[in-house]
Amino acid sequence: MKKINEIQTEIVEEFSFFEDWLQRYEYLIELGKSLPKINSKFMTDDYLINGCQSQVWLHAEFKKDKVIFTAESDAIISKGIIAILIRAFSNQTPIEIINAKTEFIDQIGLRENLSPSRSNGMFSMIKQIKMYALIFKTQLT
Amino acid sequence: MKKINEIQTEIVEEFSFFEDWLQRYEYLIELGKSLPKINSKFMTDDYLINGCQSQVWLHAEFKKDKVIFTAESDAIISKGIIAILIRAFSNQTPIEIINAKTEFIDQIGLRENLSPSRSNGMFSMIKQIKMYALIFKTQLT
Amino acid sequence: MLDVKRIRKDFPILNRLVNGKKLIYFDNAATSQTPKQVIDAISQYYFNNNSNVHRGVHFLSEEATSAFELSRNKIQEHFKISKSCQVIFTSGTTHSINIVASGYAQKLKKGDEIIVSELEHHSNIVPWQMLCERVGTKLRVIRMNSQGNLDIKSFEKILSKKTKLVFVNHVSNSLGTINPIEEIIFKAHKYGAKVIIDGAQAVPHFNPNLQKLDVDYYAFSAHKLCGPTGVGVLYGKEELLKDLPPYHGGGEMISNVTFEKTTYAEIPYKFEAGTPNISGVIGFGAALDYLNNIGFNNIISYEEELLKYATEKLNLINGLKIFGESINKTSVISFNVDEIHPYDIGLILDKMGIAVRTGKHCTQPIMDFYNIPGTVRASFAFYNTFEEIDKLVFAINKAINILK
Amino acid sequence: MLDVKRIRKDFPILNRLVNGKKLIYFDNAATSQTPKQVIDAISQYYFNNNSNVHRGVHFLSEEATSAFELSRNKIQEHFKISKSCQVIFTSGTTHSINIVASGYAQKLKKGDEIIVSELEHHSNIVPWQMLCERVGTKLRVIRMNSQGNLDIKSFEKILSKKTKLVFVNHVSNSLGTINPIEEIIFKAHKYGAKVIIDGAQAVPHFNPNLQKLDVDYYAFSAHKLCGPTGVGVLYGKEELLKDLPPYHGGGEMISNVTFEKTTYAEIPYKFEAGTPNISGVIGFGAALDYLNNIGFNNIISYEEELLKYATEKLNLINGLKIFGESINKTSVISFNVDEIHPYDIGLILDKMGIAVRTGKHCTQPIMDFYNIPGTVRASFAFYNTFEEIDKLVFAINKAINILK
Ligand SMILES: Cc1ncc(COP(=O)(O)O)c(C=O)c1O
Ligand SMILES: Cc1ncc(COP(=O)(O)O)c(C=O)c1O
Repeated sequence: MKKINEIQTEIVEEFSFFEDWLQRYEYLIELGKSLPKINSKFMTDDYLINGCQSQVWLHAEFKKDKVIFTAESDAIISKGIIAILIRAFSNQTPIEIINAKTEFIDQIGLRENLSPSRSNGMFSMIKQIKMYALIFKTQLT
Repeated sequence: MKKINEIQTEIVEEFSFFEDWLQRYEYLIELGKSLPKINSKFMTDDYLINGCQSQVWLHAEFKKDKVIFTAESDAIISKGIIAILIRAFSNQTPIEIINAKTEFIDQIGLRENLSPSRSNGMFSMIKQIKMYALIFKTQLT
Repeated sequence: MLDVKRIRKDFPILNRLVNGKKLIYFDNAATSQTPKQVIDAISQYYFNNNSNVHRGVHFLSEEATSAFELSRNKIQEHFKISKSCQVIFTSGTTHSINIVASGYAQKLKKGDEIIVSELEHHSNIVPWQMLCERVGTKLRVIRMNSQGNLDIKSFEKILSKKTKLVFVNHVSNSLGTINPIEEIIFKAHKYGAKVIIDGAQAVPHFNPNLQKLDVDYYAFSAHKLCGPTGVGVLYGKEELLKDLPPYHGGGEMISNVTFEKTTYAEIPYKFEAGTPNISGVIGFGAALDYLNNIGFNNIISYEEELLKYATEKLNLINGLKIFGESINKTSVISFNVDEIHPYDIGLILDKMGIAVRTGKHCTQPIMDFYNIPGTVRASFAFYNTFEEIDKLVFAINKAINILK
Repeated sequence: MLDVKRIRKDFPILNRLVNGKKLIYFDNAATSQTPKQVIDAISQYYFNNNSNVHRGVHFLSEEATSAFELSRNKIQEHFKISKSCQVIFTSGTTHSINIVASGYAQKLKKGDEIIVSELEHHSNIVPWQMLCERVGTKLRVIRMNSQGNLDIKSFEKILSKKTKLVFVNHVSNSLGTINPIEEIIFKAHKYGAKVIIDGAQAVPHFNPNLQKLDVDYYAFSAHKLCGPTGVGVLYGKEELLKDLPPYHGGGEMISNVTFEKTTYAEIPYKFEAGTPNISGVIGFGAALDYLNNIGFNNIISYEEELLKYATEKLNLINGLKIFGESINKTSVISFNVDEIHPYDIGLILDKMGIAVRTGKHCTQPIMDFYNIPGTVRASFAFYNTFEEIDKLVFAINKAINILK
């Protein structure tokens, strides 16, 4: 099983092949399309991430010490972003998720999504991912 | 009996003798000292002019078609100012007071007292003088 | 006629590069850009006259007070207001509306009714909801139709002797609809109801004659008409303002204070507690000077042309649907393309240097009406150009290619 | 050590001629002067980044939002606040205090008591009077003594389980007294009362550690510490702010709006309805940078020296009496000379280019205590000099000669 930081490096490398924002966005959209489908019963307000302009539903379950995330979004770029985050954080232990750094976002040229503006989603998505990990960790002890 | 605009010209001429603000203020203070005493029973809140930082009491009575003003103030410069105004406006008919111009203030170098700042009194004093005249005029008809 | 080339020189921000492209600013309904004449007026105030107003007898304070009050007079003149004391400086439209709402919370009682329209900005809904919660009054709604016009019949149906207040915006921020407020005011007055008009989106595009409108209260913000942030105005009829309880308590709004009793100052000061946004108010005056120098007639006809041109061009894009098709509207276009999420389009346009707004635009009820998650909104100002609209069309087509 | 000569270069207004004399600005407690670094920050915002915050996904909006939120972080750091969401931007101290007062109007009931001090500014009296009128709570007063200190015994006497709120300013604006707020907070908390501190006159002179103070709410304005007009802050403990009802209703303070129900956003946004004073907030951040660059320790010791020097020199003037002789005070001197009216002295000083404040300074209860019509107040900032104080003394003597 790869570590979070290894996956992050991988993602950064993939994105570094692209020369301009257009290619990066096209790749992002492609990643979004490959996002495994969330069980539609989780597409309710309870699973909606606050602070996104588009709707992003995130579900987490705890299986054999690992947190498994699934997600969906009504906007295609948000879907790509959550797909990247799920690739980086899903199937890891709570403690690894909680301690994981998030600088890789800066390096893939999507920085605008990490601004403090509340209309923007990535910040809230990461918060929610870490929140889930925290809850599962509390259940462990 | 002199007309209001004649008295105003007179005041402007007197002040034009002085070369600097110091002399003007000294003269103003002197004029204040010569202000005829108000009947002390009028030194109550009812006769206080609103909008002055110092207290200025103004009383008016109507005698043989003319408005007679008396006043007092706890600040010596305000007293000088009200003295000038009384000299210009007292003992005139309501209609003359109402129609009188007030530009002479500008010409005696006391303009700062006519600013829209509410802390300042001269604006309120003139307003009050004209208000009295208006009331007496209404009583006439 | 408008010399846009010359005008654009007054707005240095329009030369900025964004993501390597020259900025195209189509988010004017959120906030307008500020000409350098206004920025200079603010700087000059701090460099030369900065002082607290109304309180001091010293020279700087007199100067600052004069400049401050001169702005009040400029606003009075611009909107044909009879007395300057009817111009109350606030921190913005939102603050202005809250003054009225909180004042009426002390006047209304259970069983009274308040009417708002379905086209309102949240600023114009939430304060009345808060009021209704506090007082037990009932909120009723003027419905809209699919063109984005108010349904005046639905207004007549809910109007009654119970109606105490009617709140409508002059222009809808998300659709651009210019509402028939003369008619609304006339009808409401027949039932003795008072009318508050939210003019935030109207005053950047034309200059209403407030006296003639016979409106009871009117609110707007400086930052939407080339002025600085943090300043707004509440206009009201004199007797109404005198009668309205104050909102903020504080310095300069009272004429006498003891621990037993406080008497309030006259209007406008009763509503202007505390140190006001002095530089902002002065900047607002400079903004009106700037706009009047260009001339509102010129602004109106130029913006009409921009709107017409953009509407035609955008309608040519396959799958694009415009929301808000009133024949009376300001230079705002809200749209969606097929099933593409507005957020996605907004992000791609931004990458190409074009600033538009996406989302619900603080008008959730309108989005609920159309059953959409939001729109892309392009709003044009007199400093925008036809070429910029062409680039918008090009960019939208490109975004569709990427996102489909 | 403070290099006043160099510092004065940052304040071009200090070179102004007033009535033919070089301006001496001793009205700093009313509003401070603004260094060009702050003016530049404001201009640069309008020239480069002007855009509405928090709402857009486009580049300019992100930039403006980042700059806006950076200011929040600067304030958080400067006052040692644990979380940035505890920094609420308002239009000034008056607004900040009104948020708290209006919130508690919905929480308190008849029979509850509120304590204020006799040293308060009107901003800190009127909102509580309005609250008491609305709710039926009782206002009780901490008395002062002739030195200008609070009488803590009188506080202990009125403190009881009925006490729900205590309001005291950190520093008195007319006397300069630094109040023992640690003690007041400690004692009030023993009875479960919440404490609001009006820090408007404290923050220009030192930088309180709000977390360590254990204060419940703390309010201040930017324009008194080298920042722009129209901006202030309300600090509060996190749980208290979460629990406090909102004041303004409007855009950006709600997370969901329908005509049936509205849910409020998180703090600080719950209290920041409407477009904020964006340029003002950014200017405020620049002002803190400027002051921290000079260093508050340097400012404190220099202002102490100014105060000591001025007190000594003024005391030498025949018939001059200083009001406010606490051993803990900021660089403010309120005085009268014999029976001369303060207004007269103020006018003459102004003629000589010296700006002081005269009057009641929005603290009528203090004037009533001393039974005086007002005072002349000279308030010093770190950009003032000893020579300026010498000139003040000379001018007062001259004024006495004229007026006696
Ligand atoms: C002690 C005190 N409190 C409150 C205020 C009011 O501050 P602002 O006018 O900035 O709201 C002032 C300023 O005059 C003050 O000195
Ligand atoms: C129609 C309308 N009303 C009110 C407002 C609120 O104005 P402000 O944010 O300046 O208080 C806006 C601005 O977004 C608006 O468009």
